[in-house]
Amino acid sequence: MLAQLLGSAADGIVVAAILAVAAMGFTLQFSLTNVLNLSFGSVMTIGAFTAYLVNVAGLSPWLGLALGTVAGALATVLLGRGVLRLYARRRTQLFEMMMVTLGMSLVIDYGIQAISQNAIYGYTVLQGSPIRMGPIAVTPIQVGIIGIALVLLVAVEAALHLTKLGKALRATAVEPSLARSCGIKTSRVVLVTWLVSGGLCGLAGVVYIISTQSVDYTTGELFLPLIIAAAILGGVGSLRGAVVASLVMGLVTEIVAGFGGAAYSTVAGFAILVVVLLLHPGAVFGGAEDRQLVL
Amino acid sequence: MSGPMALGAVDPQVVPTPGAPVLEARDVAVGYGGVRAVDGVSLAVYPGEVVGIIGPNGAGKSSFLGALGGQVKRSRGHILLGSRDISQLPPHERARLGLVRTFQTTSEFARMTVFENLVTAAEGDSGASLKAVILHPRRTHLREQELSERAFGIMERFEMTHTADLYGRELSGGQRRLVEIMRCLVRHPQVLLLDEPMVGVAPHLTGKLIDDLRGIAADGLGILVVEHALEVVRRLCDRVVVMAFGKVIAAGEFEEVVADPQVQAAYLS
Amino acid sequence: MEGGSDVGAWSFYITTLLVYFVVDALSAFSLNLQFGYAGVVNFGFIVFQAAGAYVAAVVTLGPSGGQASFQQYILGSHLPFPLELLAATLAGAVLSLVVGLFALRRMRRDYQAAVLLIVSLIALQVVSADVPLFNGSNGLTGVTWPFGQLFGATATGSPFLYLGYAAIIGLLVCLGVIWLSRSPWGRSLRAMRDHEDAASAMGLNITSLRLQVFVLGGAIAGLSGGLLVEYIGAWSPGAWGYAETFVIFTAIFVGGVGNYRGVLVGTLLVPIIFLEIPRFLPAVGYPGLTDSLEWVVVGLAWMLCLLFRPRGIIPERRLKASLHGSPREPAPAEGSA
Amino acid sequence: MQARKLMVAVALAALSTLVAACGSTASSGKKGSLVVAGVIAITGTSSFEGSNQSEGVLPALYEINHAGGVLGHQLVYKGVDTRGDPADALPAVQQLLATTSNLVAVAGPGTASAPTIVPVLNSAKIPMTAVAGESAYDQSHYQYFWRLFPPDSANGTAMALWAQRKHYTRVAAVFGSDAGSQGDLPGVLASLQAMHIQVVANISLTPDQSSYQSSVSQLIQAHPDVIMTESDAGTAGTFFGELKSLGGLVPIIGTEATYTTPWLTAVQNAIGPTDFHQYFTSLITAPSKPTAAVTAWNDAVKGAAHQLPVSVNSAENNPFAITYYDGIITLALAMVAAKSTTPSVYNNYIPKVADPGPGKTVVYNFAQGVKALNAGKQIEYFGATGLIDFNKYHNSFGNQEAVTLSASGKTVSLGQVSVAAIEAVPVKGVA
Repeated sequence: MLAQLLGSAADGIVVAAILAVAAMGFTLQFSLTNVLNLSFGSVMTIGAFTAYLVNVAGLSPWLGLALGTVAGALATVLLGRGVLRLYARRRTQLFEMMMVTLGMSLVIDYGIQAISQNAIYGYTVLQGSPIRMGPIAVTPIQVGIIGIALVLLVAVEAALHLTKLGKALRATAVEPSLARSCGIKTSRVVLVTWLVSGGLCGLAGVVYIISTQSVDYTTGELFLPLIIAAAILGGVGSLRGAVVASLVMGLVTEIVAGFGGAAYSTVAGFAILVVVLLLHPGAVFGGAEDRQLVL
Repeated sequence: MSGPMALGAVDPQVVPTPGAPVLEARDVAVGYGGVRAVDGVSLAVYPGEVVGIIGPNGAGKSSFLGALGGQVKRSRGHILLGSRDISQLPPHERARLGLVRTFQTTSEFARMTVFENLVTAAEGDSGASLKAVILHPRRTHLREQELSERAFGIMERFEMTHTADLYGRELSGGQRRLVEIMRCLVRHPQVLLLDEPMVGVAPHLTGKLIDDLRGIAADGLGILVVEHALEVVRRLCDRVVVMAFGKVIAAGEFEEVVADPQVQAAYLS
Repeated sequence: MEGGSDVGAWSFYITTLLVYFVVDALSAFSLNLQFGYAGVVNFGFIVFQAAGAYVAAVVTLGPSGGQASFQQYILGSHLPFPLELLAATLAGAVLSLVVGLFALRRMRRDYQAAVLLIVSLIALQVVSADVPLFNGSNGLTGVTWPFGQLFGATATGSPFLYLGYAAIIGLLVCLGVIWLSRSPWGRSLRAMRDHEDAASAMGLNITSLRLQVFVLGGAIAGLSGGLLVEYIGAWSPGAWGYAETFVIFTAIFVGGVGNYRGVLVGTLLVPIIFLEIPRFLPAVGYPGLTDSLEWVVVGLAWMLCLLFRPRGIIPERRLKASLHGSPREPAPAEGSA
Repeated sequence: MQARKLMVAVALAALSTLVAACGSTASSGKKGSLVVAGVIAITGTSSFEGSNQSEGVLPALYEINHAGGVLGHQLVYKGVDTRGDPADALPAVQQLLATTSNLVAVAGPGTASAPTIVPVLNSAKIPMTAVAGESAYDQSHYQYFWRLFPPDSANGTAMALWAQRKHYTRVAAVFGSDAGSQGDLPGVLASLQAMHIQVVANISLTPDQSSYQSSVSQLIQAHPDVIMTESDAGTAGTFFGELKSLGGLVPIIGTEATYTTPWLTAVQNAIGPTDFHQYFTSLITAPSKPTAAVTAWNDAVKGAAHQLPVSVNSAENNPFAITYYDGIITLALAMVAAKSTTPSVYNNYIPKVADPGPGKTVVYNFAQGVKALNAGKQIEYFGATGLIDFNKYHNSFGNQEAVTLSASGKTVSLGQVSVAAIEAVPVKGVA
């Protein structure tokens, strides 16, 4: 019983690490732009397929990790600058913006489906033999993933609080018009946010398929609800919140799965969000309607 | 409020006793996560009276108005409409009892015509009820006609009849303010809370709006108005309350209040 | 089961599309009431249709044979017409009440949409995984039309009759929705959609209104599910993926948000004509390429609509004051007391 | 008013598109060619069904057309996508029936859409060779329904018999929670129960999870000595990969559905070819021995290679493909025997060209069959899947064979489970 619990908890931390990378990216761009970006999962898929192609080309999987990150960043900038701005110019409202991102995700996902011939591709790189500690067994790459998540958290937090750009970003997220009048170039801040969050998103895609060992056009789309749930749960805009929420979600899903309810594991993760909503609507309530679009 | 047009029963407790205030705030406080936006404000508004709230930015005026209307959660104090304590009631119930308000940013229903804006407000207990609409179509129809007449009556009074079929979003800023005020009047309010009603109103129309509001008050309403333009406040209000840092720092007639050195200090800081 | 369908293949096909049109129109009307009028973004819409379909199926399939039989389910019984449709309607309503009580709490609209989308995913996973509930991912089969015995055929065995039956129910409900939308209640919904705070400051009970429209829409969704399942005879998680909700949303966007005529046009264009045309196109590339591209086009259409015609082909109609039978002659100016 | 005009215009435009489109479809294809439609999930979560089908039907059509076609007509394949959902399948099939006057046979429908589609095709009098394992069709009364495919329970019983032969006593059932996989689970469980073999773990895998580590550790702690399994390829890859990396690999017996390229590739990639060869067995419908029919099948696959979605090798070893192939060859021979391509006429000849009987000439491919029929003989088509013998419910299923994949990707036979042995197991609970 305890062994099972410990084993599941270890798995949960691994899942949490993947979730955390994605949730950090999501919350970063969401807190700044206020667009609930439903194409985030599709960009994850782009990152994942990039890593897969690198692998097929026979290059180092670490290069795949790097190029997946770059692909995610570029795709996000392209979508943010190329597409979303078009709508922003036509004064599309926040909510309609979310609808636009949904349309984008349909186009990207099914575009990838068309190109990938709707097939599932195996991605079995970087697997190693497990390290055992009693009931806990983790592979080196899983330890690596946890490490990557922690390093990213520290790095992004530090950048937000220590660099000038990071401070500008936080200021813009809180009060865009005020930031603008203080001489902050919001457009540059937004660009950087697209780059960083897109990079995190692409990286999350690669890390995700390293763990699942396969990639297809639904890869990101299936993971997205968990990301959104973690971001909302963590209190939008807070990186640490996103990480803690990811940890909670990861532990709960894996422990539920470990105790026989594999089918209910994701449901349990969402159930947490629902409970939080019921008990503490304030957690997701902040700012209500008067947020503005920043692009 | 027992005219032929009155819709819905008025709570007898809400009808003010002669000489008593129609709206009273006792020690109302509002806190946002540690910050006290409103810190123990008490005031009273009497029927037929226009009370102005002035004060520098961030004084807590809008938060106070929100607490009165129920949009903002109050952390302390009581709010009385007539002799009834409405502190615990949600906004729509306060409105049904006769406390209505406008908002700092105009809040017209943008994709509804001016006429619809007006009649919607008056619904309260009839149109908002699915049951009444389904089970009593005849009664609903008659009520609709009453409302329609009433809405046109009010539009006449404000010379807005020509805009009846325009969408809220098609109006000018000043017209939007008027729609908000007209919409409030359709409800037969006891108290009208106005949050910066002159913003966006063309200068040559402010005079007329002031006269209109004074006329409304003369009908027996209490009006509480938050306003920045001191000239407007001077012409519109019977009494003025000055707020700064969430507290009332002065109250009285306009001229004596603006002369108060404490008030001048607050404005200058 | 053997229905001797004598109707020509073409009319059979068109009839099926028309039955689907009725079901889609019901869905679109219900969603338009929620979204176009009340501003509630129900991204979990398809769940309520599914609930109706499942309930209509199990209350007509008879008691379940349990684990030993090839399908197992709860609530098995033999309800006669029209109780099975009522049960479906009720199922949609009750489920939306339960979901509405937490999902409709006051929050940002995009959060709300996300939460409802998540509800949709949860429901799909629970039903797929929990076999004793509605036979898991295999779904239920063998559902018949209540008048099947009477006409000696299944719904697909006498498609014209079924179309007539569905069309009458659909027409009545759609007219009802239109009537409600134009009533003072519908006006209150629009006020809530346009400015929630102002609507409540004018005395509208937002919480209650939102729940009302959610439950009413859920009931109609349940009914549409019941009508659909009695026609196709089977229902499984494959039929109610969350993407189905977006097809209906696209129909509303394309046709015209808040305008029922537009919604009808959209329903004809998107889920019917647009999704059927690819069947007539010669196959290109590998099998399935056309299908992928079809969804790419749905996405593009969705985005282009939002860019160029955010209010749809036929935008919401302006309700002139004269429509309310109001007096245009100057009425005596009336004070506030 | 404008709205109404617009609506009319839209409706007219739509109608004209429809008419134009169906006009073009009707005239497509060569003159005199006949259509064999594949009613199957081509997209969606069950899209592998579509691949399985075209891998079998296309070689069959290649063989038939190269032997001169059916009574001078060439056969063409037309895929009809059901998306694995009855609601999508219904209009798709009706559109097919409405626009395809030269439709002679249907391959399919698959499991998910069969309950809705079988009655429709039956009313339209189109013979179908269904690959739907549902036990509901074990006693089918549909006149145009033909199944050369074992019911799900038969495959499960064969797996249990194989486990018994290998002296496995502790079985772990690991099945995906998707429709296809769950369909096969009851047959496996009921057969194990009937043979008193202990099930130490029954694990359900929800497809597309990021990790199955918890399920893996659950499995390892149950200490099974064999795993019986079916799931989609991606899920299996993840699961068995994690099982191996946590050191829990034990022998695996897969259902027939696991013996398809995507699944085999995914799991082989995940655990490596050596381990795969050592641990994996699948029970598939199989010929009793390599026959001329198998040679014909292999030739047909090679001939149709450029049209196939997968490599020749994986198509050759795909049991579903072989089943489809046999079904189409049988139907085509029935047309020749009936001297008619009219579905309602040749339907009655289907058992006549397949079932064994005294004095019948055994044929192993289409050309042989045509030759024998033209010579006035009665024939028995012995298929690539072995003996075809339809019972009164239009069901035919043969022996099951235990196979594995060699490291070089060739099918290696490990032994046989006979129909007689399968039928001797008193499986209860699966109707």
